Amino acid sequence: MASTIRVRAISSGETTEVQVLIQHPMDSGFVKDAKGEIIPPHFIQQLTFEHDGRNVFIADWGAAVSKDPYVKFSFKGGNKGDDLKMSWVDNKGETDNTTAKIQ
Amino acid sequence: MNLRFPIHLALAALALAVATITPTVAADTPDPAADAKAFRDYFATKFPNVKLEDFANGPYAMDEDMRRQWEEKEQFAPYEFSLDMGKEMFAKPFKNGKSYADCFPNQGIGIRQNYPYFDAKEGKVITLELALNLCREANGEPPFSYVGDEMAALTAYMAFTSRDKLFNIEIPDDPRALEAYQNGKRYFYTRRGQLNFSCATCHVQNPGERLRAEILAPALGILNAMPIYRSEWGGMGTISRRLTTCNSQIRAVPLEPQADEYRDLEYYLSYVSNGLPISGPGSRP
Amino acid sequence: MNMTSHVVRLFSLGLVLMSATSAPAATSEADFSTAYAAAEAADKEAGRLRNQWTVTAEALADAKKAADKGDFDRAVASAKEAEALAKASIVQATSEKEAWKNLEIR
Amino acid sequence: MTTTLDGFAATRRLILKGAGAIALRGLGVISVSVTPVFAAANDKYPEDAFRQKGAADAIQLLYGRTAEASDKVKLDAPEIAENGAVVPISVSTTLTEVTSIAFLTSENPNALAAVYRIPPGTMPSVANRLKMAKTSDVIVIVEAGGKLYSATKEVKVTVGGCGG
Repeated sequence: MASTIRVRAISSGETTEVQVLIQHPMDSGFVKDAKGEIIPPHFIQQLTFEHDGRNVFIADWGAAVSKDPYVKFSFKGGNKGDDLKMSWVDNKGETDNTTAKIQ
Repeated sequence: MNLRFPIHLALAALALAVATITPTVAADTPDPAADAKAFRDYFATKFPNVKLEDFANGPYAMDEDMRRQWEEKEQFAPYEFSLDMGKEMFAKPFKNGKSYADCFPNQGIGIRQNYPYFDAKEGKVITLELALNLCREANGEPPFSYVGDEMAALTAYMAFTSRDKLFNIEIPDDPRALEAYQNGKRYFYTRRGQLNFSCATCHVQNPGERLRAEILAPALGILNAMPIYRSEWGGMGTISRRLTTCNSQIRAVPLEPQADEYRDLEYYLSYVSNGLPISGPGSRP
Repeated sequence: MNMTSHVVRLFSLGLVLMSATSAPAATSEADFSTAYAAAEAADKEAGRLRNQWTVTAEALADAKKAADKGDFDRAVASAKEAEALAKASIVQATSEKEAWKNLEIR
Repeated sequence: MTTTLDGFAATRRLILKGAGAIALRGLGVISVSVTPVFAAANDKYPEDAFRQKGAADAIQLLYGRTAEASDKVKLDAPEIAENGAVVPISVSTTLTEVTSIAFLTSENPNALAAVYRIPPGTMPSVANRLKMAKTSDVIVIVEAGGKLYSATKEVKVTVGGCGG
């Protein structure tokens, strides 16, 4: 199956800008379905990014992050061709991870 | 006795609606080229600050605050997953070994701007969505739902490979083609549903205005961005999905997707947007 | 836009008045069947004109639901509402056969 | 423009005065020497903070202190959200030693939306997309040098991101 994670990590030489889009329903637990039943909460809780053996960014998310969540950040360093590892875990314990090459 | 009164009111309302609009006598011989020019001129006059090609970006061309939200979304657009799915589906061969590419000119790449077209053999308008299902059926595959995610993904990919190409809809010298065009135009301007709205009520008379919470898109270039990811849907929608939901919103019972009226409407709307770039897949509120 | 909202308001007003006044005395299943058949026929005609309204279908469904519960007063009232709506949609489709040209950009 | 109401200990409610002046007040008496619960070194998911209804309670649980409004925190959010389901919101700051950035929306069922840990070497700048149930203040908290700084902006929502 295709990864749920899409990454763009671009090095400018001094810094690396990371943009990520994840396919996930991010159900808040406050929305009802067509039958009027509450859709149980199902959302990513933590997303971590690792470069060169250390965490460069950790996102803790609640149910108010949009469906198919997006985040953008930058860190110092990172060269073209370096690996950027990322993984997420949601409130049901489901998880996914990927490794992207910095461009 | 009880019922006569409201019916009369409804009739009166209709009569009033008809009577108060400046009467113009419509010529009975359709002139598509003149229509398209008048259509473009109308929008150019109404929105003098919007560049012609920018009409393909719909409501984002008319509101700065919305445009900024859109530009932010486009940095990593919500239709990205659909686009990837479409690309994968398009490349995957059917059970018989053939693929979508075999059904289309130029292997299906960069051709979105030529749809819909009038098929002389079939004697009817063929939209891209219809062509995709005809391709599937010709290769022994079941057709996709016209309002589902698969059709949205395939058309998203085909639009993407055609970005910035200009709509180039042709009306061949065939009375049936002209009739289809005229039929589409009639559908566009015809009031329907309990709200008594035509397509034009929203998308010609009031684009840029808010209807409840939505900013109405201009009819010029409205199909260039299809298919679209709508935040309101939380997902993708094809042209068929957009047309049928438009009808429901004005309390008209939608026709079946790809009905003659809808295909003809698409033919008309695409023709009058000739010269505007394909911008799909798009994202919309 | 003003024109349109005006029309919408008139339509809705008509409906409000109608539901307020159409509450006849004891009605039977036969009354319902007659009213429902008439409404269905009108809606079918609107369908031939490719111009059904969603609210007609809703009123028809409401009539059926009430009849199933044995509430024939309400069933007949809803069926008559459906018929009125269907007839209005027919009027609309008929007048629009020519009237659409008035909206055309030219 | 900063207003602090340290004597106002009896209430747990978030007090917001206008867009710039902000006073965030937590539970009871707060000792200034409380170590932040939340730091980049600690990667535990702050479940309790996400469960709080109000912004003040969430901030209190997350950081154990209040924030002061700062014009060094630049919050970028639309005036009118095109749809409450997807509201692009970003923040950047000229403050140094930033260790975390939190996003809250005062009128959501749970105020806290997201917290980002900023380890040394990562820029204090984040863009994300949040759901908003209705028109409300968006509050962003920047934790820098062990202190909290905030910026607030009202975002109008005409179609809520929580409904069907």
